[in-house]
Amino acid sequence: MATSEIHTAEASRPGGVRSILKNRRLLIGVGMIGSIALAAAILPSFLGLDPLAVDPLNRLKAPSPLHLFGTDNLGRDLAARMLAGASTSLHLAAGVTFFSAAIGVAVGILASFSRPLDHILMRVCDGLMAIPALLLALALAATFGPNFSNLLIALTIVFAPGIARLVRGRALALRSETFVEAAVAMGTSNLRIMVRHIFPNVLSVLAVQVTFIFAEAIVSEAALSFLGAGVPPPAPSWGNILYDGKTVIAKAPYMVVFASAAIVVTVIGLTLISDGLRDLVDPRTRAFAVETGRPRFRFFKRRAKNGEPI
Amino acid sequence: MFYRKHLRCAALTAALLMPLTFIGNAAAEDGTLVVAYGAQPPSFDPHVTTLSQANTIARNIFETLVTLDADLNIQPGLAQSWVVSEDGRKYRFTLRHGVKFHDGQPLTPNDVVASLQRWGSSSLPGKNLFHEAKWSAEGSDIVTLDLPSPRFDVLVSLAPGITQSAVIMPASVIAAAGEKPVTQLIGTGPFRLIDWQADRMMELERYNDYTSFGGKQSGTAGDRTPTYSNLRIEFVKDEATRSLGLSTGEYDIANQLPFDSAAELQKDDTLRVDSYPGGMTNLGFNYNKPGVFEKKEARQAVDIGIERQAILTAAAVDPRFFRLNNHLMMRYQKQWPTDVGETEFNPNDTEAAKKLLQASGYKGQPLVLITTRDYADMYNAAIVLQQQLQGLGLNVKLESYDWSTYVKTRADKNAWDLVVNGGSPKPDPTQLIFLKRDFPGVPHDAALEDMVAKFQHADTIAKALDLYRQLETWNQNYVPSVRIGETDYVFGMSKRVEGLQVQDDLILWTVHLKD
Amino acid sequence: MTGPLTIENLSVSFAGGAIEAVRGVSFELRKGEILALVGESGSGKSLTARSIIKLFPEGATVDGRIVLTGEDVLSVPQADLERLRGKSAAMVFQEPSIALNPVFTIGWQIAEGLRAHGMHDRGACRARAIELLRDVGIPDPETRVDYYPHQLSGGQKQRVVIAMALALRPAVIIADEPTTALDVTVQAGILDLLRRCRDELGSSILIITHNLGVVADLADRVAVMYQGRIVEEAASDVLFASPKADYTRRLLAAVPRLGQSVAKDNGCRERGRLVLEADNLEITYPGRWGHTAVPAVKGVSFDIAAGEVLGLVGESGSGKSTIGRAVVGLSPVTGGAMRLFGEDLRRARGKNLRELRRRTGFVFQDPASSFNRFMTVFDCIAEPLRVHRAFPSADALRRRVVELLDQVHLPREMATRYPGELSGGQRQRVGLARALALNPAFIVADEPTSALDVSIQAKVLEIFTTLQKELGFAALFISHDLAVVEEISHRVGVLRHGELQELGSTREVMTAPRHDYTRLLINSVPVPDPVIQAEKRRSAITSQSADSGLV
Amino acid sequence: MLSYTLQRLGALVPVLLVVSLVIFSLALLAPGDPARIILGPEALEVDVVKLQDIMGLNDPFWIRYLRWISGVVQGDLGVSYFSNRSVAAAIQSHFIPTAQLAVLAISYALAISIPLGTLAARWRDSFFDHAIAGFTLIGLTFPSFVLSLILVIALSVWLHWLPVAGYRDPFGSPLVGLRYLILPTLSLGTIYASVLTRTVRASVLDVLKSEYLDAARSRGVKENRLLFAHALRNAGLPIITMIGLSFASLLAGAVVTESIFNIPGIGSLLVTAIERRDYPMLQGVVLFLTCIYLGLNVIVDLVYGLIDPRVRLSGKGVQ
Repeated sequence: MATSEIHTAEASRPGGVRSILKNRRLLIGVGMIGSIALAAAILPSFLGLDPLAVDPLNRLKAPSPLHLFGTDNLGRDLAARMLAGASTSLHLAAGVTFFSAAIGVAVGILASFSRPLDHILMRVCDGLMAIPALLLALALAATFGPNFSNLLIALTIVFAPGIARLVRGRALALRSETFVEAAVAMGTSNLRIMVRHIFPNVLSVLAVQVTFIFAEAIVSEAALSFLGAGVPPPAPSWGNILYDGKTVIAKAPYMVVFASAAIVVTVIGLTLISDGLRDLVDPRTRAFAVETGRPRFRFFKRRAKNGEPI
Repeated sequence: MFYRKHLRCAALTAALLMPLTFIGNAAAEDGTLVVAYGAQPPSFDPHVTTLSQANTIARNIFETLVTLDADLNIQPGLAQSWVVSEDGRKYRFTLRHGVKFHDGQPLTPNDVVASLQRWGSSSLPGKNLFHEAKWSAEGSDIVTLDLPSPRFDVLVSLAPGITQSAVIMPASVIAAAGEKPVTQLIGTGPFRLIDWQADRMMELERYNDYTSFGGKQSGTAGDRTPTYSNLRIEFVKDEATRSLGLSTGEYDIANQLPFDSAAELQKDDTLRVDSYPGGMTNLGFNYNKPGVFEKKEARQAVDIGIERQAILTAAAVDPRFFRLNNHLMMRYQKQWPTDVGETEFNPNDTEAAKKLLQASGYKGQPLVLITTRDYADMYNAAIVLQQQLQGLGLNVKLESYDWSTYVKTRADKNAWDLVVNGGSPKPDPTQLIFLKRDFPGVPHDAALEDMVAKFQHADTIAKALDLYRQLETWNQNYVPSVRIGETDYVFGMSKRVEGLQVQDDLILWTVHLKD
Repeated sequence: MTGPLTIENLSVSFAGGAIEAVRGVSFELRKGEILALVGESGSGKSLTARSIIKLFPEGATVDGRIVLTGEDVLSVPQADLERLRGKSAAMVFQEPSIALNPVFTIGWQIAEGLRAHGMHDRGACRARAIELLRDVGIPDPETRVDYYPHQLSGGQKQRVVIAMALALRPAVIIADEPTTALDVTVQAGILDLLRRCRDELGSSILIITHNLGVVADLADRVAVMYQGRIVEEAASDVLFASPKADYTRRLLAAVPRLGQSVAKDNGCRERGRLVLEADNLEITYPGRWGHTAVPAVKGVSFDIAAGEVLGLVGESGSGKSTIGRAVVGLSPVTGGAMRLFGEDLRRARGKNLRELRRRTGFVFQDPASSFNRFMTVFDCIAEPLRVHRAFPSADALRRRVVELLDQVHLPREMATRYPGELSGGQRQRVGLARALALNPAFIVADEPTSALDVSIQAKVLEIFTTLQKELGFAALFISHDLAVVEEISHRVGVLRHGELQELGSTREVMTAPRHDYTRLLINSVPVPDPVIQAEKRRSAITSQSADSGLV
Repeated sequence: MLSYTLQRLGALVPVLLVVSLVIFSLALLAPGDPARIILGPEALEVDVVKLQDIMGLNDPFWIRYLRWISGVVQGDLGVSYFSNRSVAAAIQSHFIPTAQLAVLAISYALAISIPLGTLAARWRDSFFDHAIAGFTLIGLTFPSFVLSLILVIALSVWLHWLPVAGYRDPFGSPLVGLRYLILPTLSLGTIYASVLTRTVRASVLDVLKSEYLDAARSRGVKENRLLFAHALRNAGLPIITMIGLSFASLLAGAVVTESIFNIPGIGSLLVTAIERRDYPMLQGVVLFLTCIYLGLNVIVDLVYGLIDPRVRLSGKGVQ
């Protein structure tokens, strides 16, 4: 950046700090996910919880002061497993999201710049998307063997084509936008156009999509666990806690309840983030959202002073 | 108002659908026994597959020359009678008259010869005993067997076992299959297959031309004619669904229920829950891969260091469903003596174990314990074992695979160090899979091979028992694998089901349906 | 007698009163009268018009009284409101392509309004729809009644929208910028149609527009709105002759008037080195997937000398923008030749092309979309300098950007802002600064002022002219507005359907057009003077009524 | 329109080729093989190798691929390694339950989501809207097998209204067949209803901003008619896309649901094929599912044409 004289006020940037702070949903969502992540990072070592320590003679004990969330089918402390599972699931989801976004963006933008390349890449994407996601992940997990990084690779392969298609669509639209034409007209190189003009502008669609993928990755891992191809045990994940809880649902329903609740809360948090991001990047919704503040709670749609739906 | 119309439509549909829910559960059809099993075995050819369930389901369709009664004595089967030569090397079976296969063909000695030759060349027990045997047909109802050397357990081997029974199929079916597994299930048994929807269900019907073995029903012996007309075997992969279906009356019998649901189901007084011996749980070492377990001290350390009760609780939940057993054979196989060493061996001496481990020179090299999630009891045992071994100072990493990958990995010499093996019961100790020289990871010990070779030529039970004692002693000294215990299979049935007997698995033709 | 519509003290505000869009507006529309509500964007004129049938955007708070044929619109119940809409007052929207539902036939949409007011017989509805289409001058209405909106041209769509408004013979027709989205030649027809509505049906018309030419052509009375208030209200001839309010005076002064610009002397000046030569230029867009290729420009020849401004005029689809874009390689040259600084554009590749682009500036039509909204104004202007590594040091770069901001009369603080935070005029000045950053010898300006209000347009044009004189760059100035072109260019080319109709010095073309089409174009532009306009109309009706296709 | 359809279908060929290669390589890379599975847990390595040879599993990759693909081109998908069933026959018999379930689930989902989504859009930010948002969120996030188990325990185990699991052909005995399909329909449909409700709400909201609605309103058209006749049809494109995607994924077999309710559908066929390394079955089913997915895409495009005359009359797809 050029000089300090000119660059002083940064706050009013689109999606700048101030508008983030005004965005309640985004804040609540980030708060929810943040506290789960923080708890997962700090609590186990702080409380000395071991998610792997088995005690089969004390299996399926209901929640008690000793075991806040009870114990699982091998007598492991469920609270410890939930927290460690949070770390696994969030890591996995974050990894999947990051890599599929990175690959998707790279492929999508590249495809928008060359017709032959576009054809090849999009046929591959179509092919990968045509195979049902869960089954593709299952086949990949079976092929590469179920460990964390292979699961990461498998889910990335599942999600990246969707992002690539989305980004390509947006990038193609952007390529005919005036500001990109302006860049072309001033002799900007393709690489610079991709990096400096296209990339920042696809971020807005990407931001919303990645939160979906983050959520989807968590739920997919649970479903894969159900089919025996999730995060390989004994390392805990929310998915395999659910799987273990399924057989003992009558005897120890709390296992399923806690794990489902964790997933639901996380996904709700992510949805809030996603909605918040959408508000943040979509100028149409931004215009009024900031000034009018929070709408009051009404059963039916609020009406204008004179009874007209607004 | 358009949207009100929508709501009205939805309400109407709901109202129309409601009656569907009140029809009542008509699953319990008259004269049909509905049995829920787990996933369908990949093949029902007992000559080929080593899967026990394939064998025990198939015995509703296929029959053997001889049978075992409830006390495990040999009784006639398709062979009405037999004569053994003085030297014990020649057997002469007389086939029962009037027996017909389900396709209407009469049973001939040729069918028996074709079947038993095939069984002798492809199944494990067959190859074990009969690889040099000669089968031949004589006339219309005689089959003879020539053995190179006498054996004490020829007839037991020909009787129904838990795996790879010597079943008789039509020679034509065998010819059609070639060397591949047979896919046409045509036998002489009490039930005839009338509809088979792969991986979903088998509909069997009482075979009307069935020729009874006569005598009182006992074990797999005696009169097997079913009292009910139809048997439907449903393959229900999800174990929770199996137990839920049993409790709602969808199934009359559900086999291999989750251990955890047993207690719950028992509370329901319209149901009965029981179990039968399933298999043994061992911790196997990989002798094909150089490493710390070449040292006997390391193996002994594991043997005395682990706590078996916890492992078995993790595997089978309730003490009713598991037993400690340090012997080679299952506890219910009473013919094999248990007087060598303790049965309930479980010293759990961590200190001694650690010392032994030190003596073995173990320096914390990483070790891999492989398991599969497809067998929950093995898997749970593996998790507890991994923790316990870790506690002894062994750096063990658990790797869990799907079944296909697991068997493939197990066959790979260098991929693992430890494995939790579930061994199925065998008629004699040399057939035990964890002593089989060719099985992945099994030790190649001269003493063992000598004993096995001698066992091959044991012509009397006394000699066999003597060899068994030697084998037990060797086993407890050498610690080729760590014996942990045996677990059961749990099954449940509705009160409608009476008279169900068990031998290796449920004997479904023994059931009387009460209405 | 009171008119069909009276508005008393209307106020509309948003965000709980924080934003006051309309402040205490009162006026009356008399029977059979055409009242024009004039103002620039943001003056609240459209909101006022929409209030009449109670179409508010979300979050509006409304106060005041609107009496429409004797009923207070703001307080009647919903059912009465639905009855009033369409029957008492009907609306003609600005953009006909978005005011028509794309998935229904136009006949269905006309009939929809009839059904809403109790006409349920299908046959009768259809007959009425056909009749209405014929009335508004849609040829072959029996067939077109089953057309979907996208099958009609822009002018026809607006006629359909008017037909819908006429369906129930409303007392009041509200026309919200009815001709803004249309070409001048089409605009004239629509204005005539509106006048006929009043003359033949006796409807009162409230027309909302920013175009003073349209006002002069159509309106009996004019109300001028500024910042939510009516600043002046007068009979049309009075207002144009002697505007009272300051704002009205400024507005009238800013309007470029055809034929009144100072004549340029460059027309016969000695022409220097040629900057751009187009020789029998052809531009054809390749057809996709078996669709036939579309020729956009056919055999056009012209040239531009150093320091000269060539104006290209034409209506939408005439190919004028395509030519401009071809100069920087945004459109492909498929036939003939185009030489920029003597270099053939069909052969220019890589380094050469980059060099040509370095020496050429481009000003785009829509200032809102021609900037990357993630870049500050500083970065936007500095971008060409960075791309061509024109200034090695950050300091020199900064100084150049500041200099450019000064040249386009923008305060230096603007540098830290984002384009989205600037007004349209400011943004277009940033666009000019960006185009000038590398001191180009040639500038292509593609409709640079058509998205701007007149007063802002005047300012931007003034800056452009000044800079052009100062820096002496040659320019290709593309516009649909004859008055603007006349004001700024030395020479003018008239394009129609991709062909160059006429090329000559501005004075020649504007005062003595040789070509019929040029004459039609010049005649169609409504002059912001009611007297001249009335005169023009009289002569036009007598000479052209037969072939105008309106009746 | 016809040439457009043919064009679209022609473009599918390379996609199918990609899929066939991907899935074939995946199948072959996966450790384990059918011979081991057939022989069971206690098989010896010698027997495994023998059976592998007999089954032709030790041939090189390209030979096997060419052998398979040439069969496919001739319309022969091969025979399962585990039963004598031809792959085509297996697909046919397993596809019927899946298709029935898919149709029921999507109908149920549509019956719920269209009115709810539209009304939520209309009463934006009201309590009703928030309640719908909450419902859809739970539907989206709740792991499907948890929902299924809850339904089973509530409706079957406690209330004894419906059978726990299983499948009976509804064409054989409609009432019994439908009874078996109700629970899976409810648990699947609820999840898809959540997705669809959100889509309907979002796209209707988008359309509600359109000027032509104001234009129709200005002609005195009633609000409900605006909502359900004008807005819904214009909101159709994204909704149809989502319905197409949902239906495609339903037809691909809801693996988890099929497994819990023991429905012999295409999903369980495929999972079993993966578990057993039944290559001909696996490849055949994936190829079939790919065709279904791509076919549905084409159908969705054609439906666009029915809804939107711009697509129909210009013969171009809407991106």
